[in-house]
Amino acid sequence: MDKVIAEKKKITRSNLITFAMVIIAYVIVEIMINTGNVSSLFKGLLVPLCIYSILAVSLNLVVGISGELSLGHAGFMCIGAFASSTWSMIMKSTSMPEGLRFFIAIVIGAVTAAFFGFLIGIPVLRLKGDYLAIVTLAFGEIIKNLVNALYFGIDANGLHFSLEDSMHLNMDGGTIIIKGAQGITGTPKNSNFTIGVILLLIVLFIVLNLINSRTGRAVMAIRDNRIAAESVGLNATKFKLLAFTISAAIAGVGGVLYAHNLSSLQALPKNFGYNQSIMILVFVVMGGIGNIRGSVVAAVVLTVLPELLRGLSDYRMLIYAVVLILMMLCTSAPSWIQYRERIMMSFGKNKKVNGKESN
Amino acid sequence: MKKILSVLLAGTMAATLAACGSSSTGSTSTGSTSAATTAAAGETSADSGSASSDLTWKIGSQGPLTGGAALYGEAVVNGAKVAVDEINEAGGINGYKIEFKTADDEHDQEKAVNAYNSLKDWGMQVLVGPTTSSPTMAVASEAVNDNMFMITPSGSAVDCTATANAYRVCFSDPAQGTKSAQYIGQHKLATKVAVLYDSSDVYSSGIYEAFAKEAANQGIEIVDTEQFTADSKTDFSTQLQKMQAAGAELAFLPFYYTEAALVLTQANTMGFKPIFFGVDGMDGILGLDNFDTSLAEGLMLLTPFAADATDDATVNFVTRYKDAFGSTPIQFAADAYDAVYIVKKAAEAANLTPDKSVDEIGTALEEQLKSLSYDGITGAGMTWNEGGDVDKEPKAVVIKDGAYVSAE
Amino acid sequence: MAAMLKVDSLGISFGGLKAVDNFNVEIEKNELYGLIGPNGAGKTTVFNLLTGVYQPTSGQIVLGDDNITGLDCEAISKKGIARTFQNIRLFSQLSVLDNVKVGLHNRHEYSTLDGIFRTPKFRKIEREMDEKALSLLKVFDLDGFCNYKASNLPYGQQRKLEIARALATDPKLLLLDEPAAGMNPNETEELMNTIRLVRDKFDMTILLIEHDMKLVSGICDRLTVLNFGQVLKQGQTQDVLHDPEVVKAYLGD
Amino acid sequence: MMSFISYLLNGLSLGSVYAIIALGYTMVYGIAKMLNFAHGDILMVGGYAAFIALNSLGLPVPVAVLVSMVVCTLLGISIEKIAYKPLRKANSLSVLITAIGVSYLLQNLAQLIFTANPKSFTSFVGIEPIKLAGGQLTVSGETVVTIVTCVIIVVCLVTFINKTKAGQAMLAVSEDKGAATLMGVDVNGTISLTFAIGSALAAIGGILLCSAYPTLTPTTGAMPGIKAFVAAVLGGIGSIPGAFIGGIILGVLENLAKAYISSKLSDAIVFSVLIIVLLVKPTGILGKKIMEKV
Repeated sequence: MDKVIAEKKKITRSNLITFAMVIIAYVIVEIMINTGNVSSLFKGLLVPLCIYSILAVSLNLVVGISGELSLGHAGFMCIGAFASSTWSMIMKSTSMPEGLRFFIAIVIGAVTAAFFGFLIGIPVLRLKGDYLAIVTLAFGEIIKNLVNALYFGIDANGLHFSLEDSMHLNMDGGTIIIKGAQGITGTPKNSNFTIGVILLLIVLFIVLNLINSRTGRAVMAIRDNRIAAESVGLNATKFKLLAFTISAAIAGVGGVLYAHNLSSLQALPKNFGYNQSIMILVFVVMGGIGNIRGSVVAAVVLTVLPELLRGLSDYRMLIYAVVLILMMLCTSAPSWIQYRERIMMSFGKNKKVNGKESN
Repeated sequence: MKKILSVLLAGTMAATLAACGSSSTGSTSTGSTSAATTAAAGETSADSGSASSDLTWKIGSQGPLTGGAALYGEAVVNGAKVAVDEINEAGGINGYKIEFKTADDEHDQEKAVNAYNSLKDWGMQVLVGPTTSSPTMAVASEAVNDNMFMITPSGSAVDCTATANAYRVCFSDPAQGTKSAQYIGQHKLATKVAVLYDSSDVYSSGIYEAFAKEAANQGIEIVDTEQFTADSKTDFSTQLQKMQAAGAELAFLPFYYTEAALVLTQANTMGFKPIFFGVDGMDGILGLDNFDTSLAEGLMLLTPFAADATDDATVNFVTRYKDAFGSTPIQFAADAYDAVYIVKKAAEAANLTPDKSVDEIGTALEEQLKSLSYDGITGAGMTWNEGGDVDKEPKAVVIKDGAYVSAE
Repeated sequence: MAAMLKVDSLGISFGGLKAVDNFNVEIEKNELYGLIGPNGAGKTTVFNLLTGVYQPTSGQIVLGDDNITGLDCEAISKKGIARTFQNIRLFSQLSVLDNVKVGLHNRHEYSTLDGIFRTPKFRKIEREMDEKALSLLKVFDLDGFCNYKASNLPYGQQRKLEIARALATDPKLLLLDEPAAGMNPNETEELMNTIRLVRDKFDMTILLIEHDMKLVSGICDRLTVLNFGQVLKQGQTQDVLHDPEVVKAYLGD
Repeated sequence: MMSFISYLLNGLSLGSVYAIIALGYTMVYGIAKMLNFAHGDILMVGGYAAFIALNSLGLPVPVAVLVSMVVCTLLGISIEKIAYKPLRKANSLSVLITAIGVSYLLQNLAQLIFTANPKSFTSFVGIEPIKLAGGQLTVSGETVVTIVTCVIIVVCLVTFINKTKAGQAMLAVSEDKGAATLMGVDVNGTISLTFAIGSALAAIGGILLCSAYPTLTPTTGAMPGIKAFVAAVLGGIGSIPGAFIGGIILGVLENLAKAYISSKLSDAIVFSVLIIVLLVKPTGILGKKIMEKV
């Protein structure tokens, strides 16, 4: 029992380090802001850093914990963004307090994304490996395509939808909220760094506790060996679906932050297309699959990196691509790892060489 | 393995944080942020005065410089560069030279705000940009907090100029759509019109909507409406066939010339030969590297700019642009060129100097724009209304023998 | 004594091929029953039918008083059949302790929300699970390895862990698929003792597939021999093993 | 009816371009078990190489095709050697991310070298459009050449794999690398060969794509690359006839969706069909069903 308790303490400590890392980073940044030591660029990056950290944690729940490759996570972000933004636009003119309105927006974003995650998960999770990946990619693209075609307005007669154009809404005055490709403009700017960090902490709390609970164990057991998991009475579909839905909800929250950070919201290939999904996957892989803290760190580093490279102007994205490849080789290629270890050894820093290190 | 990686990443993060911190201390030269503006302004002028003896204007420009839309961003920053160099050669604005810096926004709202902030950190006083509509909207709502004067060469969506600090050189999308419908109606070009537009693009769908609304008033019957999206813009044959089958006498193509080149090629192959009618995004099609201009024969477009116009201003601009960048400027570049000159004219009218704060410059330029009239290469007698929209007349041109000819 | 498991004319065919046909068996409570036969005789298929991995095309399975024919894996596990696998299937990335705790999943419940919010219920039940899992591991001398990653255990101990995990589901009937595969004689000897211990300590009914005749003759009360998907012989261990037909099936013509 | 046939022909033309690109995808996947996301960008490089060879250097068409193929082959082999080979034993996601890095690299390199300004590609096909049914139907030369080339390539590839020693080695490597090594197959050489063939196909795909849809930019390969990937999965990834069928179906579907349902929602429709197909046949149309043995 002592060993078990010791192990539990180790996990708790590791989790606390993750929380502490976020909180300390927050405090340092706040101090820097208050002493006027922060560039506008960095200040502008703070909310996106929270958004991408949240998304990376969300995707890691699917890729690392549940063991499925999803390439459509930006789709859930898109749903969360548009659902919450629509709500905020409708309520903007009412007397509802801003805080409450944003709180409900977050809930709406999470619930809508979770609903779609659930709906999509039912068929998708029957597939395996790369086939599952391509189907999630397809769903992400479908969502983007539909959102780009969606017109939505509200007037005295109620709600109007159309997939054609704004003329087909047959509006009687009122306001058009979603204008197809032109999206939503004028979303209130409710996101800020503090809210972002709080949401990130909540997400970390939920995900880390989930992993270290009965449900999380079941999800990981199914990841490791589905047949054995079923033989001890676990419903594989149920737990995969659960993890997928929670992950979608979290991605939706990221979308809410995104929508309320910029005043205008359009579903472009860059922000809600498969490119974005892949970018989030890069965070997850770079941070270590299944390593939640790593996801946060990688999301921060890889979001800041291209901004730091701005000085290189034309060569910026080129260097970024090279760095990406080198980082991947450095951390994953067996020959590179060996080479690295040999260098470390020659510096006498590596005390013991683990012959069989498992990833 | 994980440990090493996390240490590595954490180290990089610490380094990036440090770098951000240090870069900030070096670059908060002009008009930091909101806070106490007057105090800050006083401080800044003293600060920059001591730092560099020769005071300069700091003008920034941004647009997608990488990725699929890089073409437009490059045109804008290049066009602006030509104007800046020209002005500097001639002695600058009110005797002060211009420093010019560009930033990549990847045609993404969030990156656009980052790009704007990085320019602000550099000390930007006026923004000539962004290039595309979605980033412009995102940046405008940030920039209004600083009262940074911004004039977008080509951000054409209505809401691009929704804030008080934002102006534009190009037409707004609805204005183009409406004017196109009016032109077709008044000149009785056709009664049966088919439209093809990019339904995933703000610019294209914005023009289409206005066009469709106005078409009814002009007695134009829209016989077919076809769309394409950013994800499938290589093959237009099916859409073109449907337009042909619907008996369209005129095909309205409110999108950019990159796709239009494909549309014209495919229409030619299948023998669909209506009047093709484009908007300002069509400009550039003749300059397309290796393009068979005979395909564009008879193409009409409403554009404020024609690269082969023979007036001195245009010839001068086009020559300089070609010398510097080796290609024919498109309308985006011309808009950006004009934008810089508009800033110059307004700043001269207000007798501004670069030691003023961003906020002061913003207020002064906004005041000037209300009454300013400017003759540029993208229109004569440009004036601006309260909403920041430009009032200028588009010229209808038709392509004959590989060159623009006035359609009047 | 009432039969713990009663299988009646069970059969399955894959695309016309009858993998198992007219399989009958009755296993008494607390019995150690062996299922033997040459390779490809359909032994593992019988296990897969009993645990719901495959649905039988004919026949019925009764466990205690429950007819469990046609139920899926999850339901059958809840009814009380647990198994191990021929090729070890552990949750390789989880710790040894967690492997057993996954086995306890359906016997010790709290909701996902309890888990996320770390409610008193969560703490209480997690503690119970830890204690239960440790006591199970102790039976197999694995408690010292509780924090090891399952995939880092030596082979023999992985086999034991699989049995411990199966027992964690609190089954009425335990199916062991070639538990001694890949073991040396000493390890097999040790395993025999463990299996006997499991039967006695947990009052367990056990059905096992095995090729190692020493193990079979050493611990099985009764045997069924399967050949080409059909029952060749059934009866007391020693009788069956000396049956000429069985010998012939094993040695070939 | 005429219009239907004509939509179908449009689909076939687009579909066979997808198919050629998908062939490269599927071969590399079959042997290296990796999704080579940079495949679309190799195609773009092939397009530029052909463009320069034909327009700047003034080489004749067959030579230009050859130049483009050689450039792509060398590029494909070097990418494999530098970026993918060290990761062969690593997690499959690591290779995926590296491939994405390579894709960014190629796009940005191309932009630096050729600028973002599009190039209008001169068609490599000198055949005039064919008029059928009294001029009611027009079939472009590019369509004919693309479809014919595609069929020839599929036949050649299938023959190559089934009849030659190198082809058999490929099959062996795709089944089991370890066993293949033991049987004396040069695994590294076989994988390089696969990349070489895949990249050469990408060059042909690039030339045909740009001939039929003549605009060339640094991002030209990105979207067709993704579509071809979808086609390869639809047909059953790893299967050569599957890639062909998948490509054709995708192209036809896209055009019929545009014609009869909505040109705006054609992407959504195509992707929905993909999902439905995969739900019915979880490993694609011609994919092998993999049953896990319990």
